[in-house]
Order: sequence, then C-alpha cells, then structure tokens
Amino acid sequence: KEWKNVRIGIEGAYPPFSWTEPNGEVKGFDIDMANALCEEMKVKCTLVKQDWDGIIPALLARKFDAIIATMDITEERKKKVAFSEKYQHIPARFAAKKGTPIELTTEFMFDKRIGVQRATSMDTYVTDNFPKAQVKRYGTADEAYLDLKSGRIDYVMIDSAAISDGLLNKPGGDAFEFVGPKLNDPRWFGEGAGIAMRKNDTELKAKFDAAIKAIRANGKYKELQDKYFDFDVYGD
Amino acid sequence: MLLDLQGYESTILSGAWVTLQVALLSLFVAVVLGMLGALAKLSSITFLRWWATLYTTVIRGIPDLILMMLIFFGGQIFINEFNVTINDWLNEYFQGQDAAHEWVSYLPDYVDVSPFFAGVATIGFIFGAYMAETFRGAIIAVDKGQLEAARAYGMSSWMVFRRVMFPQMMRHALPGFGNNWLVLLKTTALVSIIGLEDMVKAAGDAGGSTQMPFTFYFVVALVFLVFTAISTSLLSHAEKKYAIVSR
Amino acid sequence: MNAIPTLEVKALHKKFGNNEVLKGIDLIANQGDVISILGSSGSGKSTFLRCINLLEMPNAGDVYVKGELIQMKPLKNGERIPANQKQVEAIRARLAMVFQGFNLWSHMTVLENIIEAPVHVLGMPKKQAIEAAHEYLNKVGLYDRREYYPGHLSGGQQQRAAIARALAVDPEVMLFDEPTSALDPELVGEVLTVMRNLAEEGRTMLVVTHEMAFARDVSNKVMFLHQGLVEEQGAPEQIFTQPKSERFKQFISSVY
Amino acid sequence: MNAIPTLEVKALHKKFGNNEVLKGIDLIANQGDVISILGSSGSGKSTFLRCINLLEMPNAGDVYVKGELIQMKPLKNGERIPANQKQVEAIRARLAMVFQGFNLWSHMTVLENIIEAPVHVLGMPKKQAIEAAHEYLNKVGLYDRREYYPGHLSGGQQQRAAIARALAVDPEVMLFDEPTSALDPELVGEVLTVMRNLAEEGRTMLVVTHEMAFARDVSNKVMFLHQGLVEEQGAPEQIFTQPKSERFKQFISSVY
Amino acid sequence: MSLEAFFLWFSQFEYVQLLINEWPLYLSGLWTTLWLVALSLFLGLFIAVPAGIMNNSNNWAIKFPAWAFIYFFRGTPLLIQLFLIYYGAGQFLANNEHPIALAIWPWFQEAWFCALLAFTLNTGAYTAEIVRGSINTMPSGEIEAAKAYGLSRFKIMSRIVLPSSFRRALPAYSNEVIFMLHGSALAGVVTIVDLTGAARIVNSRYYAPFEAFITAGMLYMMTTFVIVFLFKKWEARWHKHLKPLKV
Ligand SMILES: Nc1ncnc2c1ncn2[C@@H]1O[C@H](COP(=O)(O)OP(=O)(O)OP(=O)(O)O)[C@@H](O)[C@H]1O
Ligand SMILES: Nc1ncnc2c1ncn2[C@@H]1O[C@H](COP(=O)(O)OP(=O)(O)OP(=O)(O)O)[C@@H](O)[C@H]1O
Ligand SMILES: [Mg+2]
Ligand SMILES: [Mg+2]
Repeated sequence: KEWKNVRIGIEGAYPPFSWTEPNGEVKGFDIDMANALCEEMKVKCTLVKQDWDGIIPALLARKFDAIIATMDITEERKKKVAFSEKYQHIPARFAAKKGTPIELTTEFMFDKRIGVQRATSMDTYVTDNFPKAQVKRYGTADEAYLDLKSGRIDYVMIDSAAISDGLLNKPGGDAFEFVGPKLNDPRWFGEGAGIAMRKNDTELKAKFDAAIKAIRANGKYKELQDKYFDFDVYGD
Repeated sequence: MLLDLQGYESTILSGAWVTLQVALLSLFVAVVLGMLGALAKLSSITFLRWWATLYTTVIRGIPDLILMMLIFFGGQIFINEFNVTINDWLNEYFQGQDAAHEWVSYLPDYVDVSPFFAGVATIGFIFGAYMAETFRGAIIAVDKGQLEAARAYGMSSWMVFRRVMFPQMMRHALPGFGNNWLVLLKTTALVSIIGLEDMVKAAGDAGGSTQMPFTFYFVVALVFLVFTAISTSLLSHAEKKYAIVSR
Repeated sequence: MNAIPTLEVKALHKKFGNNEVLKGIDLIANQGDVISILGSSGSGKSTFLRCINLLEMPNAGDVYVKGELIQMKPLKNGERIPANQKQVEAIRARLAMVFQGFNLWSHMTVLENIIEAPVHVLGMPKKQAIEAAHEYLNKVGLYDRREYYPGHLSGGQQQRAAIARALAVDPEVMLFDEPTSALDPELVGEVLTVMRNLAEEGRTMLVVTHEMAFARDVSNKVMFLHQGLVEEQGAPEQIFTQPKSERFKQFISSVY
Repeated sequence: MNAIPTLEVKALHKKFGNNEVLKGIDLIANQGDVISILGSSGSGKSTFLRCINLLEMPNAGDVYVKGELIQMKPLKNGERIPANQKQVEAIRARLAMVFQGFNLWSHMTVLENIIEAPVHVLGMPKKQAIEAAHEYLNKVGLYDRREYYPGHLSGGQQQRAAIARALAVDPEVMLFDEPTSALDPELVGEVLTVMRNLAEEGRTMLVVTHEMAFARDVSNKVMFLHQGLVEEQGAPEQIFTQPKSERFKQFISSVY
Repeated sequence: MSLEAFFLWFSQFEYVQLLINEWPLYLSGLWTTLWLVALSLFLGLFIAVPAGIMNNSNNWAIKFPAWAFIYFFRGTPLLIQLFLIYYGAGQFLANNEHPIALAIWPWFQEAWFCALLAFTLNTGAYTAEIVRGSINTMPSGEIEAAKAYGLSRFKIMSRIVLPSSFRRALPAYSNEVIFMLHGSALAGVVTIVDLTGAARIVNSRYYAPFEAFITAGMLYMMTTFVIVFLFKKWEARWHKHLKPLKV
C-alpha cells in the first residue's frame, strides 16, 4: 500500500508534548515531531485529536494510522499494536505538595490517594505496585493537577516533563515538587516512547523508523528538543 | 473576575455552534428513525415489529454514555471489519476467476467515522427510540375515522399518511417531541466524552489549561439555559398554533 | 331506466372470525334511486355499506359500479384482498361515503376538507375545486362557515359539511351511514332537509337510517336487514302498509 | 322547638368581583328541619350553601351554629377571612356537606373515606370509627361494598357513600348540593330513599334540589331564591298550592 | 469433551478471559452505581416534595426559589452540574480559610459526595416537576370535600393531596428512576469507579472497548428491567383504585 496520506492521532492536553491553544490550535513537542517526521517521509499528515483513554481503540478502529503522543512502548500494548523505534524516553515521577514524604512500598502507600491518567503506563504501574492505595484515574493530566491542588489526592504520577510544564512551572506550581526517584523500569515503562501503529502496517513502521533515524542524524531532532527541553529527551 | 474567559471566548463560542449543530442534526436523524420505528411497531409484519421492539427496549435499557462508547468505537470497528471482509471475499472471488487479478479495495478499507458524525449518529439513534414511542402514541391517538374517511375518498396509503395521518399526529406528538428535544439538547454534552470539540469539551480544555474549570463550566451552563429558554418558548408557540384546530 | 345499474351488489358475504354478519345480500341501485336500509342494531347495516367501498373486504360476492366489477383476489386464509389497489382507489372516489361520526379532517377548515379529494385524488385544479366547493357550501347552507375548523362547528353543521365533502367528488352513489343518529332533534331536521333536496336533484343514494319518516317519504326503495339477510324489501308505501315479515312488523312497531 | 336554632344565617351577602350573587339571605333551621332550597340555575343556591361552611367567604352577614358565631375578620379589599382557622375547621366538621359530584377521595376505599374525618378531625379511635361506619354503611345499603374504591361504584352508590361519609361525623346539619342531579332516574330513586329515611330520623338538612317531589313531600320548609334574594318561602303544602310570587309560579310550572 | 476440557476451550476466548479476570471490578462498580442512585433518589424526594409544592404556590416569594432551582437543574446537562459542583468545590472551597469552607470541604473533597449531591439535586428538580404536575391534576372537588369536613391545611396536604398525587405520579416517577440510573453513568468522569467507570478501566487494560462496554450495558439493562418489574408490582398495588375491577 502507498502511504501518501497519514492520519496521526495526538492528544492535545499534555504539555509540553501537546496542548491546545485558546484559539484551538494544537502545539507541542509531539506535534512538531509528527510534522518533522512526515516531512522527512514526504507524506501529507493530518492530525486528529483524541482523548487518551480512547486513543488505542481509535487507532484499531482506523480513525487514524499512527499515534504520536508520548506513548511508552510496553509489553501490554505490544499485544495490540506495533511500535516504531523509540523517539524519546522520559522517566515518570511522583509529584506532591512540598515536603510530602514518599516511600515506594505497599505499606507506605496504604490508603494514599494517587492520581494518574487513565490507561497510561503510570496507571498500570501504580495499580500493580500499590494494590492498597486509592488510585484515582483521570481523563487528562490537567484534571489530576486540579485535584492535587485542591487536596483531593496526595500524589500525581505522570511523565516528569509533563509535570514540570503542566504543574510545577505554572502559576501556583511552586507549592509542589517532585518526590521520590525517577521511574523507568522497563517492565512498566518499556524502553521509551514510540509511535504506535496497527500491526499489519509494516511498511509504515519501516518508514517511521527510517525517518526517526534520519532526523536524529541531520540535527532536526536536536533542534526540536532544544525548543522544549534543556536535557536529552532521547535518553541515551 | 469570575467570567474572564482569558482568550477562550471564541473557542467556547464555536463549541456552542458545534453543540447546536449536533443537536439539530441528531434531532433530524431521531425524527426519521422515530417515524420509521413507530410505523414498524404498528405494522402488521411481525418481523418489523420484532426489530422495532428490540430497538426501543435495548436503547432505553442502556445509558446514553455507554451506547455512545459502543457506537463510537464498536461501530467503526464493525464497519471496517465488514468492509475488509467484503473486499477479501470479492478479491478472492475474482482471483478464482482470473489468477492475474490484483487486489482492489471495492469498499473503502476504512470509513472515517468522525466524532461529529458518530455523535450525531449516536444521539440520533438513541433518541430515535424515544421518538418512536412518542410517535407511536401520537399515531394511535389519531382518530381511526379520520383515516377511514381518507381511504373512503380514494386516497392511496401514502397520501393518507401524508395528508391526514401526519398532520394530525404531529399535534399529539408535540408535547412528547418537545420533551425529547430538551433532553436531547442536554445529552449533546456527552459527545465531549467521546472527543468531539463541542462547547463542553472546549470548556474542559480551557478549564484544564487555566486551572479554572468552574468559570468555564458555568458559562456553558448559562448557554444551555439560553438554548432551553428559546426552545421552550418556540415549543409553546407551536403548541398554541396547533391547539386552535383541536377546539 | 338505464340498462346498466349504477351500483350492483351480488351475493355479498362477510364474516368476522366465525361470526357471519352478512350471508348473501343483493342490491341493485339505478340512477336516481334513494334506497333506505333499515335493521336493528348489529344487523350488519354499517358492515354492508363498508363492504361496498371495500373499507371492509367481503369474503364472497361481487360489487359492480356502472357495470365495472371491482377485482378481488382470495388469500389462503379465506379472506380476500383488492386485486388492483389503483382500481379500488378510483372506485372509492366514485362512491362517496358520509360517516355517522362525520369524520371531517380536524386539521383542515371546512373548505379544505371539501377540496381535498377533488384536488388530491381527482387532480382537479385548486381554483376550480374552490369554485365548485362554494356552490356545494351554498347548497348545504354553510358558505359563511367555510373557514371554520370542524371542531368549531355544531354537530349538524359538521354533518352538512361532510355532505358537501361527499358532493364535491360528484359521486355516482352517495353512501350515508346513519347520518342523523348523533344529532339532537333540531339538527336532525337540518340534515334531513339537505338530504331531501339531494334526492329531489336525482342523486343516487344508499342511506342507513333509523328515521322511518325519511325512509317512507324520501326513499323509493326500502330494504330491511335481519340476521345477515334481506328480510323484506320493496317500495316504502307498500312495505310500511303491508309488511309481510313478522320481524319487520315488530321492528316498525317498536320504532314508531 | 328549641330556643337556640341549630343553624342561623343572618343577612348573608356574597359578591364575585362586581357580581353580587347573594344580596342578604336569612335562614333559621331548627332541630329536625328539612329545608329545600329551590331556584333557577345561577340564582346562587350553591353559593349560599358554600358560604354557610365557609368554602366561600361571605362579604357580609353572620352564620351561627347552635348559637356559636363563626368569627370572621374583614380585609382592606372588602373580602373577609376566618378570624380563627381552628374554629372554622371545627365548625365545618359539624356541618357535613354532600356534594353534587360526590367528591369521594378516590385513593381511599369507601370505609376509609367514611372514617377519615372521624379519626383525623374528631380524633375518634379508629376501632370505634370503623364500628360506627359499619352502621352507617348498613343504613345506606352499602355494607358489602365497603372495601371498594369509589371508581368502582356506580353513581348512586357513590352518592350513598358520600352520604354515609357525612353521617359519620354526626353533624348538626347536613348540607346537600343537588344530591341527585348527576344521577340517572333509577339512581335518583336510590338516593332519595336514603334521604327520606334520614328526614324521618329527625336529621336537620338543607337540600338544594330540583326534585319538586322531594321538596313537596319530604321537606317541611321550602325557600326559593331569585336574583340573590329569597323570593318566596314557607311550608311546601302552602307555597306549592298558593304561590304568591309570579316568578315562583312560572318556575314551578316549567319544572313540573 | 470433558467438562474441564470444555472449560479450557471456552476460556481461550479473549472476551471470556476478560470476564473471568474482571468480574469483581464490574460487580463492585455495579454496587457503587446502585447505592449512589438509590441514595440520590431517596434524598431527592426530600427536595422534590417541598420544591414541587412551593412551585405551585401563588405567592411569588415562595414560588420563585423553587422555580429557579427547577429551571436551572432541568435546563442544564447533568454532566455540567457534576463538573460545576466537583470542580467548583475544588476551586472555591479547597485551601479556603473561611469557617464554612473549612467545615464543608471535607465532604466536597470526596468525589462520591459531589456526585451524590449533583444527582440528588438533579433528580430532585425533575421529580419536583412530576410532583407539581400530579398535584395540579388533583380533582379540586376532593380538596373541597376535605375542607368541608374540617381537615386542617396540613392534614389536607398529608392525607388527601399527597397520597393521591403520589399514586398518580408513579408511572412518571418510574421513568425518572430509570433516567437517573442512566444518568449515573457520568459518575465515572469524576474518578468514581461506578459501573461505567469499571468498564472504562477494563477498556484501558484490554483496549477492547466493545467488550468492555457491552458488559456494562448488559448489567445496566438487567437493572433497568428489574426496576421496571418492581414498579409494575408497585403500581398493581397502588393503582387498584384506578384500574377496572377484575371480575
Ligand atoms: N371489525 C369487526 N370485527 C368483528 N366484528 C365486527 C366488526 N365490525 C362489526 N362487527 C360485528 O358485526 C355485526 C354487525 O355490525 P354492524 O356495525 O354492521 O351493525 P349495524 O347494523 O351497523 O348496527 P348499528 O345500528 O348498531 O350501527 C355486529 O355483531 C358487530 O359486532
Ligand atoms: N368562583 C366564582 N367566581 C365568580 N363567579 C362565580 C363563582 N362561583 C359562582 N359564580 C357565579 O355566581 C352565580 C351563582 O352561582 P351558583 O353556582 O351559586 O348558582 P346555582 O344556583 O348553584 O346554579 P346551578 O343550579 O346551575 O348549580 C353564577 O352567576 C355564577 O356564575
Ligand atoms: Mg352501524
Ligand atoms: Mg349549583
């Protein structure tokens, strides 16, 4: 099959990777990445916004052909979709009100209220590791931040870069901080974030892999990275 | 200030327009399905009656939100798999006829069910069931003699429906129709959950970004109140107009 | 007298389930005949009229309108259905029925009621239909009520409007089902006057009625139904004065 | 005769807006009196009854029950309201009303209807109320229907149930507003029989009626209202045979 | 095939596995839905009856608050009401030193409380309309009779008007109960794991929306049927006086 047109699923509520401007325009690292890769592959891209917890079903339902939305390459997901090579790797972290203690043990987390975004690898991690905690699942990260601020939950666990941008560096964010270590156990968080596609679209996967390699090599990747981050998001 | 929308005015406004479009188009779908459903329910053909009854019972037994998820995701998967199966089947057939036949998509591999379309289809489908009940009641309420008189003057079945049954049943259907419309209008709020950029979704995004959700949802509530107020006054106008006829 | 009767019914049978309501009724109506159909309640008078224009499907027997046979075909279950729906629709327009309960279309004004069938069934131009309607409205004395809705008219006015509606299709035969039974005595007078005028004009009419005075004075033929059969029939002066059937004697004595 | 009348009404006036319906009516009912109130439609008969138990507030005039004055206080707009709601409630229970439309409580059985006021207004123990109710039910011949809901009774049975309900509060005076006008002739007979028996027992009754036979044969006093005033009154044998007022003469001639 | 072999064969299907693994989640979701709905309906009655009576009043000062309450809650989507309460509380009550805020925040902090409040107010408003409607159709003669027998105003309300009206309101109320059950599917959007919330979690684990939601849909439908059945029984008892006598 010829790929002239690729429809790409994005989230649009996960700064700095993707967010929606007041006028409705979507921006962010994932968006720039999608455009750069498409340019590299010489295909026309259409961006389709989709809520996170429906993003894989929507891919399977062919609402779009690929997902570029900071999706960790996990074993669970690999059962349903194929992934390109990773295009970034950012650890997940807990955040809480300044001075909140944390221990990553079942006993300590007993009855603690932890907010995660539904259907993320963080959701699976918390559910698997802290069975006695109260896990609160949100549709978007923003909703989790709102409840953290109001005190409805004790911790949020989300991609560290997303927390920095969406919570810590926003007005009122100085009352909160990262707590606990960076978490990147491949068992839950995989080997980084990749582009998800349907399993039988093998040509498309090959194209994306090649394009990622190419923009890594030609400096385009670095250019985009520096626009959003002051550290290496590829995570070598 | 409470109602400072911080630059999101236009998104909310265009969201409101989307809400209105979804509502009106769904209403159209619902009326068509409702009419068909009502006629099927009253039909003498057992098969039609059976399907119509299944339709109305299932739809009214399951929450809108669940149905919406089912149709939005399941519906698309179903259509696509159906198309792919048909394509495979046709191609195999032609390959059997002619070994050199190349694989062709006879039906599109995917049908893009946009959230807008899915929303309209789903809400239309759901409210079709409610409309069917309303219309059925209204049809029953039309005096049999009125239809008999029409037949006695040589009208064909379609003409009986168009010239006598329909105008008379609308009068009986109007109150129920009005209620359904008001509920439908509010149900459009759910399309935000399946990702349509309507007013509620816009408010949610804005509320998330600014971390001031109350403000935006409050504005949305006000817009809904305006919509309801306009609808109610139009409906009571229409009811008055039809009421003259019935003494 | 014409060679071909305007309406001819032969051996008409009608069952509802196991209840055989009509057991073979014959009738010939020539141009200008006014036939009164009498019978006690439940004797099948309405059913007979409704079978003539196929609002009920007769189980056996034929109906001819001006010599044209209405085609029916039998089903397996013993019922029959119209063989040709178009023919039935065309015939119905030639046999205008005036219902006991008026059945005026309540969402239309009197005028709209009257022009409905001429315009939408017979395809008459609207303008011409309205002109004709005005004439019929004058005839039944309702001209000044033409813009009223049926719901705003008295019973007698509604019945007269229903008669105007029937006249408007210029029918071969007018079928009346107890045209006065829902009316109070004063209104009965109104309606009977109109019908008497129609009879004088030479309209062919079949009238189911309980008004003995009408049957005797206006009609030229009377038919008495009993237990699904024609128990007695003849010219009114003859059958009212010298009834042969015991049952009919009893009937007229109870109604008078 | 008692020194204190059971019911006394003095100079009762009632206006609806500018329409003065009652222009000063006086009435004295002694123990055991059966007073028929006659009058053409719209003459204010119902209004008069309804003013007595304050379902309508009279604009002027006094009502005494066994010598006790019902207290009212005037408002600025010319209307009056009860001065003491408790007193009104107590008085109403002593003046039981039987309505033209029966007005039985539709969600209660006949028995429940009858014990409602004794138990919840008079505070009678339920058991005792039920025993009494059985007696009244026997009196009106409805004992075997006591578990029925009003919707399942015929009109005459409903009216008799309403009478039993009124009897159950053992009222000083029973007020009847056209107790038979909604009934068919057969049912009228049923109800009048019950009322005749009550009269014979010595109940004090005020009866608005169109039944001349009842007025003449059962009541001991007749009152004819016309244009808001008492046009004629007296013992029945006297006023039916020698009516003084022209209007009343005309009235009885039209009703007979 | 032995039973065990059959079971193995049967359980290889993905959907069966999903059911085997996740039924406790669905059950606890169903339980949450049920108590949330039951409690809201119960509490809603305490709002509905006074609000319905007040909205019938001729006194403007009594009528207006009830009217405004009913108008707002019937005129806006339940989803918006839920958001307003949940996020409104977060925005205005949390981190607020005002003594009232301090006193009530512990309640509003809980998602279930916000959902319960939103549902209660919503069903309260809808039920108030039902109450008002059935009070309005109370035969005025029966009220007069009650007055004529000296029942006090309170007794007239409590012994005659309300019992009779409730009976007439029953069919409309049974619809409201079903709507509330369906409406409660929204509880999931504020982190409550109700039946829909359970389905969404299952969906996110298996990426199988159709299976996840159809299971919830079936459970909702069964609940609906049970409710319909119970109301039929209740009506049979309460509506004896309206039905024709059995012979
Ligand atoms: N649709 C029907 N299904 C079954 N039985 C019917 C139907 N219509 C009429 N009947 C029966 O046929 C018999 C004749 O009915 P029909 O209405 O013709 O009587 P009628 O002579 O017009 O009486 P009336 O003077 O009371 O109008 C009655 O016993 C009636 O019960
Ligand atoms: N609530 C009211 N408001 C205004 N006018 C009223 C009211 N009730 C009665 N009237 C008027 O008072 C007059 C007397 O009415 P009332 O019902 O007492 O007559 P009645 O003698 O009982 O007549 P009937 O024999 O028809 O029952 C009538 O003209 C009526 O229109
Ligand atoms: Mg008949
Ligand atoms: Mg009266």
